[in-house]
Amino acid sequence: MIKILFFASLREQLGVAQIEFDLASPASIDEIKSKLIEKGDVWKKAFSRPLLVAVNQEIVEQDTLVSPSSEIAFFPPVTGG
Amino acid sequence: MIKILFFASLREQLGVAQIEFDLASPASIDEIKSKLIEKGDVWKKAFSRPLLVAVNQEIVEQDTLVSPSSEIAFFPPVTGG
Amino acid sequence: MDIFINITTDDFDVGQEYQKLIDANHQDGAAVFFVGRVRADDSSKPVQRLELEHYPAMTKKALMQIAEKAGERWSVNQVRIWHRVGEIHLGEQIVFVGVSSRHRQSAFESAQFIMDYLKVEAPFWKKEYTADGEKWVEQADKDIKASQNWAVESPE
Amino acid sequence: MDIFINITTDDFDVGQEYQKLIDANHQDGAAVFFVGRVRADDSSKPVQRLELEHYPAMTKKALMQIAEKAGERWSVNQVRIWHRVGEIHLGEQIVFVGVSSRHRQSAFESAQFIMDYLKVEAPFWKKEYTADGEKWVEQADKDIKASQNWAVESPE
Repeated sequence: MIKILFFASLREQLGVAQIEFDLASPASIDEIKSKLIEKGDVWKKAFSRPLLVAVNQEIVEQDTLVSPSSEIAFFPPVTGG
Repeated sequence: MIKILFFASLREQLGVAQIEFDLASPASIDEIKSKLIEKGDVWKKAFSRPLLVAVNQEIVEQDTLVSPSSEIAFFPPVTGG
Repeated sequence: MDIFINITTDDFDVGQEYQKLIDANHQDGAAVFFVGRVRADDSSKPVQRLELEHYPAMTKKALMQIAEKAGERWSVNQVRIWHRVGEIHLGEQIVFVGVSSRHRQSAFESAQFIMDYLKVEAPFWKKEYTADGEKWVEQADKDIKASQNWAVESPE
Repeated sequence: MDIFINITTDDFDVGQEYQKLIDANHQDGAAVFFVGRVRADDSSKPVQRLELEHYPAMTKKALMQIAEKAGERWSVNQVRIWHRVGEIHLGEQIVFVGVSSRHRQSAFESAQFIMDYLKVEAPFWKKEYTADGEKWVEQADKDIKASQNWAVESPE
């Protein structure tokens, strides 16, 4: 089971802040994205723009492998400060 | 009559903070320095190291012409802040 | 290096933050702080307030890493970062970054470095409210460039 | 651009100076300040106090020109400079430079520019007092280089 979080405009677009997801073996961020996109047009559109991804609260590249029980977060480019 | 001021270590070396000086016609900083150096060995030594010079409270180059009634100041490199 | 980080809805007092940076600290001759506030833009419908969202589990960790990167590059002795979240109105303070160091160049550069990386790596998102409604702020290209500049410049 | 300059034996309050910089100022999103203090050096006879001499008729004029040069190069709206003279003890504040601007890069750069030029153009001289006696501080080569760097870098 991995936990996937969504923030800011992405969260609003998807209408959900967090989902859980069965992951039997390690998968890449790209594979996880593909599975999310299957959830429908809203998801496909939301993931078509540039997003950052963090695994266990660290920003990572798209080809990073994610092990089950990780916390993944997708979010738009940050705008703090 | 021009007023010549000395600051910081230069003032201490010369033992004087200010002198007045007869200047009939405009002279360069270098000419004024030469006249000061004639005042003795202490003056010669004091003016042999790098000094800044200001005319009417603005830092200027050594070849600047100074008109009578100016305020000239000689001082070592500054160390504020 | 001492690092203090606070993420809160509360406002901060710049005088107090400065005091904490220098208290009992006699080796540092230089302190530099940055304060970012909600500013009015030039439009006829200026920003009235922001809503600042963040990723609570990650925010402090990300800021800590940025401060540590600054500490590896410059001899910085103290870093204080305060970032507000939630509702913040026009003119109010958003972020404080304060550093103290022996010398001024390292204090200036490390403070700017921390702000530049905060802008692209710390998980905060701003939504602006104007008379026209609400709008998520877009990341500025110049912020991406500012952080990239540090990668090519040689360290101290 | 508003410029405030104060040369005095009195100490300053950083919180108050910051407040004056941002009061009734809603166009500026960024404020950067520098504070320089008397620091202990690494020697066995650390500095106990400084005596700061200046050239009263020139000091304010020189600082004003430096602030104006910064204002020509960056869009800075407010500059506050406070420099103490006379006797200043270990840990005490010497100088405050605060600027406010719409954006952070111009605030950081103009504050650093002002400090770098203050170090080589403003007529202040420090004498250090240690257990060994008194000594005039020598200008550092890196301070000359720091100001020269601004001459070759392209403006904003």
